[in-house]
Amino acid sequence: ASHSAPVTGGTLIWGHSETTQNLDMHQTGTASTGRVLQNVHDSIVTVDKDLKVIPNLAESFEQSEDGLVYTFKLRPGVMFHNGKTMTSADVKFSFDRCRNPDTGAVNFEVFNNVASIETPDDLTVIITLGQVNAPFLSRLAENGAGVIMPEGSGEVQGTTPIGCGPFKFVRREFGNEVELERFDDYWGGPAYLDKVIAREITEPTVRLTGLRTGELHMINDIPADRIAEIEADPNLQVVAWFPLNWDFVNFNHDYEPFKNPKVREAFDYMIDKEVLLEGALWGQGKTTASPSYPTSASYNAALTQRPQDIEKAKALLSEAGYGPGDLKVVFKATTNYPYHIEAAQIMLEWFRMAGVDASIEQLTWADWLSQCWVDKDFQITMMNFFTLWEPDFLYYSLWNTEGAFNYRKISNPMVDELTAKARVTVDPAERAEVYKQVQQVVHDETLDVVLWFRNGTIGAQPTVMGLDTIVHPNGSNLRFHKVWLAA
Amino acid sequence: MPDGNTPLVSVEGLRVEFASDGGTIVGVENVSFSVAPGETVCIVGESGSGKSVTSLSLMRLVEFGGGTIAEGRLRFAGQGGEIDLAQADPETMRGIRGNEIGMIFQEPMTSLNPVFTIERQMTDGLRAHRGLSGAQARQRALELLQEVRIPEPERRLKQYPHELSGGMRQRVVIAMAMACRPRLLIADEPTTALDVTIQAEILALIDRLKRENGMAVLFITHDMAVVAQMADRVVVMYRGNLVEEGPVGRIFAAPQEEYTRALLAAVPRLGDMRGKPGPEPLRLVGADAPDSVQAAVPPGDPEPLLQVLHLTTRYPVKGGLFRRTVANVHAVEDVSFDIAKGETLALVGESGCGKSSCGRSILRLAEPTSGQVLLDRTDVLALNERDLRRKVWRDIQMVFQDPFASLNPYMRLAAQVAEPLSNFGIAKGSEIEDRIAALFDRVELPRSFMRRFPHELSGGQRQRVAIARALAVSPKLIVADEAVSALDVSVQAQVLNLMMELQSTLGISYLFISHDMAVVERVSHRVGVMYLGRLVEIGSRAQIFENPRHPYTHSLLSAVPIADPARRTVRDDLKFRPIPSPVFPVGHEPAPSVYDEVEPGHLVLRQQAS
Amino acid sequence: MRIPAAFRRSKGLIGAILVLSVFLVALLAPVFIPEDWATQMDMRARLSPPTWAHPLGTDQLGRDLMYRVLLGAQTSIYIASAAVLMSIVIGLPLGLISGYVGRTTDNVLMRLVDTLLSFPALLLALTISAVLGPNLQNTIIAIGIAFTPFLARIIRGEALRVAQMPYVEGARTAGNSDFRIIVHHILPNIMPAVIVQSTISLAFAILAEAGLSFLGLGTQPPDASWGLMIQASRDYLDRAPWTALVPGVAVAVTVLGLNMFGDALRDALDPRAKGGS
Amino acid sequence: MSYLVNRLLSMMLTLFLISVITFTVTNILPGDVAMMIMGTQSNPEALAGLRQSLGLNDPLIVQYGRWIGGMLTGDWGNSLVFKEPIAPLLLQKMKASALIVLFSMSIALVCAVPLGVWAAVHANRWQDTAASSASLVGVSLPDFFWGIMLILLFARGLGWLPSSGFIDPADDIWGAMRHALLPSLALGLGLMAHLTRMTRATMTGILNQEFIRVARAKGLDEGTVVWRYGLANAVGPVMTVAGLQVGYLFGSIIVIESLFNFTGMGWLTYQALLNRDIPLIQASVFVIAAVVMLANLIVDLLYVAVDPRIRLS
Ligand SMILES: Nc1ncnc2c1ncn2[C@@H]1O[C@H](COP(=O)(O)OP(=O)(O)OP(=O)(O)O)[C@@H](O)[C@H]1O
Ligand SMILES: Nc1ncnc2c1ncn2[C@@H]1O[C@H](COP(=O)(O)OP(=O)(O)OP(=O)(O)O)[C@@H](O)[C@H]1O
Ligand SMILES: [Mg+2]
Ligand SMILES: [Mg+2]
Repeated sequence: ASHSAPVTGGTLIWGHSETTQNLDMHQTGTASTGRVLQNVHDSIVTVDKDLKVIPNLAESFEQSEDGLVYTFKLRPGVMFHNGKTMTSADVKFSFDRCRNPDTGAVNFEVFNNVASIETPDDLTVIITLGQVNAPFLSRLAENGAGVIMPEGSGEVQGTTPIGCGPFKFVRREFGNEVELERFDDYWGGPAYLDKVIAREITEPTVRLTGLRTGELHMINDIPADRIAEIEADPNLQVVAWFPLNWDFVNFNHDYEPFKNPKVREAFDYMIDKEVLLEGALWGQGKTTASPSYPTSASYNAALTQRPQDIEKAKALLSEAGYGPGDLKVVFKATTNYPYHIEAAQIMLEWFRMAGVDASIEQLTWADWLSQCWVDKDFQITMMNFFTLWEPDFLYYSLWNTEGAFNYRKISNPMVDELTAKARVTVDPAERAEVYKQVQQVVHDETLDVVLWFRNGTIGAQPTVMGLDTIVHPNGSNLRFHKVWLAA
Repeated sequence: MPDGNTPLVSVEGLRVEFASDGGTIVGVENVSFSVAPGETVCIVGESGSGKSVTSLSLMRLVEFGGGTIAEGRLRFAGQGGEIDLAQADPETMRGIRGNEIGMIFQEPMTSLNPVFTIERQMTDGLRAHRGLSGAQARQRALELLQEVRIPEPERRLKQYPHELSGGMRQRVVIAMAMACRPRLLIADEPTTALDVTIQAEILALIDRLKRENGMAVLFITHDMAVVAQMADRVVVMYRGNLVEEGPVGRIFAAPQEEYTRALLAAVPRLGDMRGKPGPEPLRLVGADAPDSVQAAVPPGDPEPLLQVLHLTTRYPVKGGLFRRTVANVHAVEDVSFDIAKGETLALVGESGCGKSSCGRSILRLAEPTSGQVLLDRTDVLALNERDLRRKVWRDIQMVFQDPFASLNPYMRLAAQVAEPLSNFGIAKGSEIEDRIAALFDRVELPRSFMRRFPHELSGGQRQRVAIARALAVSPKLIVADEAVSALDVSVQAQVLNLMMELQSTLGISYLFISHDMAVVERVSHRVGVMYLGRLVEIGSRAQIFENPRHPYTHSLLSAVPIADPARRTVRDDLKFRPIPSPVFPVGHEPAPSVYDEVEPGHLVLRQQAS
Repeated sequence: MRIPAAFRRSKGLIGAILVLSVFLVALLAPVFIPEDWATQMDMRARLSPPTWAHPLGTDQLGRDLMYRVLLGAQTSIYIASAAVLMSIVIGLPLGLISGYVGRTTDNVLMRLVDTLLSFPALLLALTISAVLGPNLQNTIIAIGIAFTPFLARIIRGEALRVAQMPYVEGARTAGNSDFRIIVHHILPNIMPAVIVQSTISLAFAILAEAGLSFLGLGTQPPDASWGLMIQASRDYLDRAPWTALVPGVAVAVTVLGLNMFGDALRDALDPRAKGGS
Repeated sequence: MSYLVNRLLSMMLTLFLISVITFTVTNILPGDVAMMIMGTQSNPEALAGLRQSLGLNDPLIVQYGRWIGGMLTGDWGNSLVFKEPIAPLLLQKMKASALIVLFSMSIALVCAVPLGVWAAVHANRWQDTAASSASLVGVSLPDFFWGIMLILLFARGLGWLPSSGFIDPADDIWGAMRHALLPSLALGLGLMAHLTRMTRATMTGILNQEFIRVARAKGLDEGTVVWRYGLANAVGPVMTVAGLQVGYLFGSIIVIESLFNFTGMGWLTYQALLNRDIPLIQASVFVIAAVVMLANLIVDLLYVAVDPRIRLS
């Protein structure tokens, strides 16, 4: 029935897989919160299917030759939920808010190089950088930094967010549900749904039961082992996309055995990536040696993963001076991602086959963050990252010695040099080449073992229409603007 | 109405069985007797002889305890003609229970439902059987309470059981049983748990009600003295069987059966010791030569073994958040006495008067508040824990009332008797074994018992072990706190004889604590009477029993039932007199005890003005 | 040796047999079954229903549930026993001293115990487990500490009761030191209560371990423990109910056995029950 | 009256101890609140600044003083992760939990007491064995197991009841009941099993007492004897056990609420623990302990009301 004309009205009940946290889009870092709030907010720019930065709240934008000055022409007549019309003052307010360390904005460093923000008229914003920062514009298309809030609304954003998105925030019952209501004055035309209620149901079985019993119109994140079953169910529809996120296995480069590249390589040889994907995610994904967004220019398609070869792994280990049973490692995996636990268990078997005495420690998300991320106290772990489709964000933060996400204590001079170089390389094609080289180094030195891209899934009642528009090109956000319910 | 000659109830060939894991247990077997209208029949016998089972069978209440009436007929001449209670259906039985047959039980403390008011408990039977309205039932309940002479009956109706004393509760229970004017009243040990004075009141009450209402009474007891006071006819039971039946006069004067004779012989009778110089063992049927046991050496040593001077013991009553003392129980108040070597001093008095506290204070198991205890001139109260153990507990030992609780159930008997031997360094190694064997011989227990655990012994045997343990340290004084109260009369007699024999051979002194005047008369040289923590009178046995001076001693003695049907003392309407509370506020200092010496060695507390 | 009457009755007997067999399995399974049989995976036979190859079926990673449940017995029983043992080791002296010494010591200790009792046991275990980190040893400590106040309370009550028995006074006058009295006279007499309470605690500890595992704080995978198996099964319950039923039945059988055994033990150890009915 | 005052005073003391224990334990929890707030996308300077502003660098005793002072003056602070004032948050969640706690307790009492009495009346016969066995099976499986089974049966299989979520009774009482029923049943099953056993044990003891025999000897019918005379005495002990179970319940709701996405105290506490939301952990653990204690106080007071023996002493 997807060819019939959209109908206005109805309340869509969405079984959301995670709990929303701080509702201030500048402050919150979690993809789960963004997934809901991106319906309330809009960014100054966004990306299209090919991850090209395109206009959004800014009708157009320009970049000076030297890459230091950015000029945004704002879309006229954009209304905020509080009834005010968006002007350049709101944009300046939003950007200044992010820049201010007191705000605690997660994308604070996007504005590191910003020297000034000027508003010559109501619809023009000029940002001048102190030094070249090639990824600046695309970073504004990220979930947090580019969000424009009405001037002076900083105080209330955490509890009652106000934006200019297609839906107004009505209320949140903490941990239970978030209610959104159509904003009739949306600049892109009003949405179809009267309301969206996001019920936060973290237990997969319960979420699925809710969908089956009709309590929920749709759910995101169908348990991987059920996708085939739901797809076969004529009473339900499935939307799957690729990728939702990517996963990799991490070594602590400060842990004596892992200082030796041979040992890291040996561990890579122990892992059969295909079997692991099948085992942990029931095949819902695709193995990859490169973490770059698969459709992006910087994706290094020439890289191939090492095949499983236990004998070779043993040989490498003994070359490094570790006979069978000599090496003892603890694998810290977080229960926040149950499939990490499954993956760890499978890998553990292979590690043991290769003569490594391995064990698992399950950590809650908080513990994982504090032990692995902050204290860097681990030997092996595993993590996934969501929408790091912007290569600077991805490679500099993760693999540069100074990178904000370098929790593995990696310090590779080649990577450092390449990632620094990419920042000041303005030509996109040239930049992409540099990042491909970074991937090569990461692979050759086995700095980490990149595993796969994981699929995103939505399951829905047949009455939910317009699902082809629901997934944002960034792979993480869900947009309800064009979604409607058949009577 | 049946005439006087047809029995009201006749039990014919009753046999009751209990199903258990180990097979069928026979509660009673082949029991036959009858009760005529207006007659009191006493069933007497030792513990476990089947008295309760017989009475419960008549009410068909054995079934609720897992028993079944296997054989026999229970013919009851009810209002609707004669029926066999053994065959009656539950509906009929419900109509008879509480209506035509009333029943009183042993424990006044647990016979009443603690969470219901007296009124509710008294009226529900009336409403069930007589269909009375609430107000009518209440009126009747009030009459009944007046009939059993409870003071302030209106107030009682509103009260809860725990607000009444034991005696009052038992009166309520009787009033309840009498509610529908039953033709048969079954009383199963109605006074066993009560003090003698209260017992006398209750017995008098039952007797009066019986006479006034022309009711038949089936009275169950193990106390021969009570039987002598109450019975028209007596049924003697032994191990589930009926041994003998007959009019009370004949049973006491000329018992036919060996068992009845033994039972009677074992019962100390108040007044038997009149004119005798010292304690004398009981003559047990079958036991040889009781006379060979010499009467104990009369006290001759001028220096007393134990001197107690102005002993006062108070227990704090704690309350409040910080558990401060809010009041004191004056358990022992300015008590002085002494005990000579080889002498038995008995302490008598009613429950709660401070007998045990006195005994325990002497051993410092309870810490005295003030006073002096001199043991061979050593000041016991000044000793520290170590010396206490070395000096006092070597010389004074204690034997407790409850034979089930006075031995550690998880320790072999030999080990328990051995403890003092090794602790006090009296014997070592193999010597201990020999000493224990000798002690077991001494208390006439087979040596094979040494390896046993307490639960494998009977109550009397356990008490012997407790005595053996006390004897192990060769003490000079044994404090026997109700040491024989829990035992059956025949066993009691054996243990008493043993104690007296040990005294005569070893020269041990006893502080003999008891509430049983007949036993006290039998065993003691001197007697102290306690009331409300004070010693109200002390003197030689003859002085106290033959010439009591204190009013309390008088009433105590007159309340004691005498095991002689020829001397019935049950009197109508004894005065109800509750014992005042020994709890006083902090800081209350009672006046010191002042005594008048009415004859040499006979001291009587001077009555205080209040 | 005579079998106490309580165990001749069917319930006690069944309980004893159940408990015995579970402990035997816990003890012997690791001897006869290689440990890695419980972690061996078969990606082609995931969530397989019972078959000849896997008599009790497999879990989501194709591991044989029979081996997992048999080898898991060891972990579950070990955690539960060690935790209960720990609570006894702490709670027993605490309760004994509190009950026997009384006065201020008692007051202070019991206030503390009362306070600990106000925290729901699972919450306490959860918090402790979160503080110490999730591993076998810490799980034991967490459950052990959570159970201690209960035990201390019960032991204190018993000690208080026993300390007032005449035989304890008899033991004092027989010249025993306080220590000897506690060890030889009070302890044996409160042991029945302790043992009975322990069997019940054991049952609760098994359930507590399952509860902690449910929240990711108990046993660590890939080790098998019943609680962990139940927790792992929660996502597959509707399509593969055997993944929950197998460990569920194991827990139920054990807890059932322990409870029945405990009841029978109570009867068997009660001195009053000796002899008569 | 002074009894009540005493109980309240000693409750204050215990509450103080609880606060100290809660505070100490939560402060040795590993994990960094600031880290939790910022998530993965954080930088060290911002973290340090946040720590400073949260007062996490002050000495413990100062932090405790600040905390307890705030608790006493009604300022319970803000949840670090949820960015909401704690007091209203807790109040709201406590209401949700109260619903299932009361509901499950009622279900348990209504089923367990008659069953237990019935078993006691038929002690050692098949009825007793049946009731005891059934209740044993109830306690033999963890409550989340029952929870999942109930979801599968009533939500998935029969479709009678919703599988998850919480609805405020103030908004929709019928919906609230429907949503609370399954979690309450899951909680109630374990409780029920326990209460049945307790009731049976207490009643067996009572039915063997003399006053029961006296009641029978009065000719009262068996129903009155058991259900009036007997049960009136069992009310106190059974209530005490039910009171103690409130503590147990507040442990269980952590698991059950998480399972049913029933967002009450248990769920909140678990979230707080997972997220190292220290102020929230402190407040919720403290509140739970206080509620458990209060529940027991109420039970004690009710006991006083039903048992005249205590009423007057
Ligand atoms: N419910 C029961 N189950 C099994 N055996 C019982 C039961 N009640 C009584 N008996 C047995 O029946 C016998 C007679 O008991 P009964 O209670 O009649 O004795 P009694 O003469 O009243 O003793 P006491 O003076 O101690 O009250 C005893 O051997 C006892 O063990
Ligand atoms: N440990 C104690 N704490 C507080 N009060 C006590 C204690 N022991 C006894 N009492 C009280 O002291 C008083 C005297 O008690 P005691 O046991 O000495 O009396 P008794 O004459 O031995 O009575 P019975 O014949 O009942 O054994 C009673 O009122 C009793 O309640
Ligand atoms: Mg009897
Ligand atoms: Mg006494």
